[in-house]
Amino acid sequence: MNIVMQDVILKIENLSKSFGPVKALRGVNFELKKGEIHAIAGENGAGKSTLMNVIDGILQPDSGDIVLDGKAVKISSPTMAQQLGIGFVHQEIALCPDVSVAENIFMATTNVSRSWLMDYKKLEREAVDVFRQLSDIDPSVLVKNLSISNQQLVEIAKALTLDCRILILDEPTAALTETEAQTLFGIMRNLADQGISIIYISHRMVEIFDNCDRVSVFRDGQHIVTNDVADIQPSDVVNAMVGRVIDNLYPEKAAEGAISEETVLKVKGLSEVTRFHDVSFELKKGEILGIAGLIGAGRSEIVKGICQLEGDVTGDVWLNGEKLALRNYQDSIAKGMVYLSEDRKGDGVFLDMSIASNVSALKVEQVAGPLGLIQTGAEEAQAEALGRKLNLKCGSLSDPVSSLSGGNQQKVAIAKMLSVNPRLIFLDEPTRGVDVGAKSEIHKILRDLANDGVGIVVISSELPELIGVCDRVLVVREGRISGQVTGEEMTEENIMHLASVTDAQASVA
Amino acid sequence: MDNTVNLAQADSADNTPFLKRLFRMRETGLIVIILALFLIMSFASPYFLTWANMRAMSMAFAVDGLLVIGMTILLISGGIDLSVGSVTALAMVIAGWLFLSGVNPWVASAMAIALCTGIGAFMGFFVTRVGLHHFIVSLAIMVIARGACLLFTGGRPLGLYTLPPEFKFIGQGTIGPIPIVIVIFLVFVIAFDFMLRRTTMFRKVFYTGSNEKAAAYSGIRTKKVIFLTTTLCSTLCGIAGIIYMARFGSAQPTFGLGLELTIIAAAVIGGASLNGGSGSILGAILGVILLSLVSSSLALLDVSVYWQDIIRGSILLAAVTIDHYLNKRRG
Amino acid sequence: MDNTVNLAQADSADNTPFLKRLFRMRETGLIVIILALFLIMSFASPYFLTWANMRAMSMAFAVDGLLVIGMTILLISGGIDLSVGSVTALAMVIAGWLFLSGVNPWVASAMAIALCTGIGAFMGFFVTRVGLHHFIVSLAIMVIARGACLLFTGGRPLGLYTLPPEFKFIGQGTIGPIPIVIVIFLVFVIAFDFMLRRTTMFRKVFYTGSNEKAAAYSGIRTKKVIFLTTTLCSTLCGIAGIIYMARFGSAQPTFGLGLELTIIAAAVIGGASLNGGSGSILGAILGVILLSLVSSSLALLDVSVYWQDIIRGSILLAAVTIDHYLNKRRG
Amino acid sequence: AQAEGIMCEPGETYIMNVMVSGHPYWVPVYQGFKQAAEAFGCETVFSGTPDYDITKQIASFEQDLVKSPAGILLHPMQSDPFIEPIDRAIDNGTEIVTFAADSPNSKRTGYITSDNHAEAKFAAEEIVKQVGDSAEYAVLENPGQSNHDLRVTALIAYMEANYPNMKLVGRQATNQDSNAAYRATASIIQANPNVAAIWIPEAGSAEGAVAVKLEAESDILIMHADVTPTTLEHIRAGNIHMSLNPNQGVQGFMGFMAVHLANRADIFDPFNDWQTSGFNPVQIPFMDNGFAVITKDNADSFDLNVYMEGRDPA
Ligand SMILES: Nc1ncnc2c1ncn2[C@@H]1O[C@H](COP(=O)(O)OP(=O)(O)OP(=O)(O)O)[C@@H](O)[C@H]1O
Ligand SMILES: Nc1ncnc2c1ncn2[C@@H]1O[C@H](COP(=O)(O)OP(=O)(O)OP(=O)(O)O)[C@@H](O)[C@H]1O
Ligand SMILES: [Mg+2]
Ligand SMILES: [Mg+2]
Repeated sequence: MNIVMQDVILKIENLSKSFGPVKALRGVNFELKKGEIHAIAGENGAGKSTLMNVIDGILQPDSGDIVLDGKAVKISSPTMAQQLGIGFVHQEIALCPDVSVAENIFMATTNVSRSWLMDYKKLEREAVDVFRQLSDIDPSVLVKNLSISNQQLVEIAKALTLDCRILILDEPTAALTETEAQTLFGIMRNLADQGISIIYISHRMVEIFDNCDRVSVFRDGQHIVTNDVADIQPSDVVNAMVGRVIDNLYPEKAAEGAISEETVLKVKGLSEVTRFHDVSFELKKGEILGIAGLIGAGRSEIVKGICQLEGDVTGDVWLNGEKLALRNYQDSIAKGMVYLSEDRKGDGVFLDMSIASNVSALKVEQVAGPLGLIQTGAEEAQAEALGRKLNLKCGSLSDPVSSLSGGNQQKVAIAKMLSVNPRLIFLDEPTRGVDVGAKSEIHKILRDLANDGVGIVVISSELPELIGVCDRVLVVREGRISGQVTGEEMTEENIMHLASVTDAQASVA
Repeated sequence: MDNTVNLAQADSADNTPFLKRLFRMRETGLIVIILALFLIMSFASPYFLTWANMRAMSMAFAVDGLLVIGMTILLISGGIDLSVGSVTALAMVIAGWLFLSGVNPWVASAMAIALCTGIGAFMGFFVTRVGLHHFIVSLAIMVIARGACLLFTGGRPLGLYTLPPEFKFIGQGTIGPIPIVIVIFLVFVIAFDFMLRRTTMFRKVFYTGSNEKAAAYSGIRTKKVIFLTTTLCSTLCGIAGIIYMARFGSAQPTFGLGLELTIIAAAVIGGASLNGGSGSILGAILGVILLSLVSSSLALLDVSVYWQDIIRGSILLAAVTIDHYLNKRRG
Repeated sequence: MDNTVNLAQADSADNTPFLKRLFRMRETGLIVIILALFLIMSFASPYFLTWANMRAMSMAFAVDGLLVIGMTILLISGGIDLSVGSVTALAMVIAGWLFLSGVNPWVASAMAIALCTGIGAFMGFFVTRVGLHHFIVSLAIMVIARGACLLFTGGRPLGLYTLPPEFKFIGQGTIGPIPIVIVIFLVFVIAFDFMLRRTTMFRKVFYTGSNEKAAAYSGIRTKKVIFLTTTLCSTLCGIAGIIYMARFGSAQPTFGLGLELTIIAAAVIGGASLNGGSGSILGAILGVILLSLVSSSLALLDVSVYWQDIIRGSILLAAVTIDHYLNKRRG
Repeated sequence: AQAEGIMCEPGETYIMNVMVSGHPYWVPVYQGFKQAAEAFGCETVFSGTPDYDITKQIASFEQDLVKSPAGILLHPMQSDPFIEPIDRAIDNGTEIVTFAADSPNSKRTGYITSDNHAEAKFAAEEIVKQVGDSAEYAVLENPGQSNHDLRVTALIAYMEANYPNMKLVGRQATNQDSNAAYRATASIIQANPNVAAIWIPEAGSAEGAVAVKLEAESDILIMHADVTPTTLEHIRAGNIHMSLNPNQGVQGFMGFMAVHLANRADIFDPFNDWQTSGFNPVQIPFMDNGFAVITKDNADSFDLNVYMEGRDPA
């Protein structure tokens, strides 16, 4: 990374921002240079997204300055930010569901367009061009019909079409698999070479160290340090973020013999009309099973199918030796089998309800006394216990979930799953947006649960996580299990090989 | 970390002083506005603060109060019901018609309430199973129920003067100085307010309305919840219809024309969201009281008919604006 | 991977045969239902397929068509307007009142339309700046505008028999055999349908309604969009009011009571979503036609009044159910 | 194809067209219309719109015309909007008679109604007779509906002109809604403890008003126009003093006669200039159908449900 650092394009001076009693940013200073890829790291709730929202004009700072090209500016709206050449990929996907992919991508362009009439053909043609670099999404499809990962890609494509000098990417790879992430990094490097400055927020150290020029660390709303990545080690960043050393990112794997012969889950010949076919596998007691695959391979569909959340599924499922005849997801929960959704905003949390009532939602009866009366005390105690376990950072337990940072919302979603003491949990992208510290806490919790005999199945797009946490990884390709890897075979190369289309390469449509 | 609460101290919310908690409540703004109107009216008219006037004013909103309970719960679950006015009328008409055909009035009333419940279930079916929107289904039912009222009465009000006194007692009697109607109203309000705040059953209504998909992913049978709230709303219409019948001693096929908008407005003023997920019985009742208070006051002050609507609309707009700002400042 | 296609074929949508595209359209279900009703009616009544009947039927929905255009656009942007009926009445009343006070009728009409535009802007202000919900703001305006109608007329219709013939021509004249009203209706429908489908300006309405936040992040001034759609809806009410005035030669303070529900229903039947983000003018107009066709047919067949509402409501429910399934199968 | 005699030809049809067609007011009117028609061997149709909607009523009227009826007895919801359709009908040879509401600027053949002024005058005199000529009184009203409006404004004007000591202390719009009437009457009674009488132009509001009277144990004198079974019972019980009910049957009967006779000008050759002027003397330009006073004593005759037993409403 021997980029010649040029002039500072954006400077944040002593910027503060509070939400009521919560001080999200406290006198932050920050510099962005022309043509650099500048990573920002920090715990959940450190204030990263808040700072970006201020830069994009979505939020107004309480005090402090934004200096662009040496001139202090007041950015009052995203419209203005756009005029100033700032592009932003949001942490939370914000797309228009009833509108086509192409229109979503070019919404900003349409907005400033001088022409009166829409030229849909042109839009779709150009959208195809944009996607040529990224992924193959049909631009005429309505966004509401896309999976969450594809929506993430659309969100990225949207920012790429902007004619901007500063591009902000707030955890863009959280829902992407390795392939798409690598494509994105290629594009980023390309843009940086053209002199565009990029702010890149991520919790994945590997990405930061492989692709960025500098890294700034935030903690508790304060800027801690900025370094060239060449000068430091990932552990230094983690240390600065968390304020302590995390020596072991992933917990110990199951010890030799800890995985018993008992099966927790057995799936045989599971099929769904269009989404997946003839899926069979087993999960042993004490084992953590991973599921890998490319975007749209059908991983989520399979586990949702197992717990009867979606789809018209045929096939047999045994839980702890008992053959299940589930009619719906309620039956599944009753049996102790729960699913953590990959789309936390869409179906994971109740944004406008309190943290405590989110955590208790899976089985409110648990916090209710006789006559089905909810005991507010018990409810808050439950949320508090789980929140502490997951290192949840919040104002008060009666605040709405919408006031939490992305990663903390994810923790609420996980707490909800844990609240019912399940016998088997399917976790779909469980650590999406979660910081390194909390992530390793979650991994530890998962291992402990597995040791206690709870079945754990993890779907993740982050291969290092799967490799680090799981004892065995199933790979799904186009709705079928294309293989599995254990022990020494668990390498990114092997998984990628099984996941990608090797034969019949051309048959995409 | 002064921007986060230490979780160990998190459940201290219950120790906050009562006044502060009151101040934080969603409903406080409305209470303030209503009290202000009360104060103004007490000065404006010497007759305002009389027992008889208070009694008459409360009688005027008591039965609508039942409807607003059902509507609020339905709104919280994410639905809406335009048929409340005509289903209430239908309850009167059917019970009255059965009574005139010789059925015991209590049995007739039970049958009418059951019919309304059935109508609610029918709407619930179309919404949850067929997948139509509440708005359009309840609009169709509004028209059909009104048609049924016409059919059963030939458009003529049914005179039910012969209803037995013990039946009329529900609508016209008093316990001590308190009219039964008000007692029924209070019982329903307190019961439903409590249940909505405290029971697991009704909590699921909030979950469903807040994010139906997330609720389904939390194992809540959201369709069942919506089915039940839709049905409950119509059942309450049935009960309200019977009380009105007992009170007026007649069944009017044209009763409650346009009532749906008043009821929805009351619930919304009281904090219910048209997008579901929030609302409270207390708030909705305050909304009904506010609307009714304004009407009663204008009548008491003998404001010209030609000005009343303008004033009424303006007060409504002013009230919701003030309430909005009061809530914003606290939020 | 069924949500991805071969990129080379991506823009092939326009090459699909016309019939197939027709079949895919959201509106096809409604067209089928309307055609079916037409067919049934042609057999049921010898008078149905006469020019006079067609003319009477189209005159019955033509002006409401303008209102439904405004409502649909407003719904798409995520709003709703309950005041359409009374604002339309107010336009008639104000224009009529000015005319009777000696103002040139064209000027009076322009002033009335400007007033309605102002009312829309006022509502838009409360929605976008104060942050109240469309529902409650427009409800208050509905009451206020109706009150203003009463105030300006003393509750009595204004006889405008003396309106100059060239003015009445807008409402009563014909071009060849075609009434001007129908011509105006067609012009508005075609213009707005085209604009809504094709112009960048109106696409922003879809974006705003579909996800206001996303639209704002893309630099769209969503508040401005909502302000404008709210205003446009009221302006169209003003125009409709003037046409009605010219057609009837009178201004009725009670005009359009309850009209809001019919108009919203028509838009929703035509595919507009109450949550914003989708809808079409063509669909909404088909919705108006369907509702009007049913009413007209029942009148033509001399169906007993006591049955009409029941049948009308049932047909409405059946139609939306059928349409829903037709769309589902295609979708 | 004009008939030879006074009797109808087979298939000769007369239509009665109204708005809010489910309203009970029309029921006895149509019975009168039908009975007259039957006497002449004519057929009748009850038509109009169930809605309070001028556009729909005009559409239904025009659809009636499509069927080329012999004549239409019309209750125009508003006067001026019907000018053009009525004139067109007359030009095409269909006789149109209006009832209970008029379209005076049209070429309609005739108009039959009850005299709201007379009702109001009667009511005013009765109130004065009961409570004296220097007392407080109140009215409920229904702005926008012309006959109800007239009943109220005429009474107030009459009082002002003839009994200056009668004081109007309450005037509230209740729009036929009994709960609104309950609220308004309660407030009026609260604010004016001495109010002695209340005049209500329709029966729906009277039901609400009488509920207040009973609850507040007030001795206010209630008088209203029209009647419902409930107000009838209250009249029997003495809670309502009396009601003035337009003679609906006569309205329908004479309404039919007016249309029918207009169709048969040639059965009568009167001593006047009709052949040169074209004005047909059998066209009756205006008729008052009168009204009935319902009191305790004659209440039994005004139970519409009893009257309708065994009769077909349509
Ligand atoms: N709208 C809001 N209302 C109240 N508090 C808020 C709001 N938005 C953010 N916060 C608080 O501000 C703090 C910073 O949040 P922010 O979203 O910037 O964190 P982040 O660094 O992006 O975290 P993550 O890695 O989880 O995305 C958090 O404590 C959060 O709870
Ligand atoms: N509701 C739906 N309608 C149509 N297709 C769907 C629907 N949900 C998912 N799909 C499609 O089914 C396929 C499998 O999706 P799934 O979400 O299971 O993939 P995945 O392996 O979990 O990948 P990712 O979540 O990363 O996209 C995808 O092509 C997806 O677009
Ligand atoms: Mg963030
Ligand atoms: Mg997935």
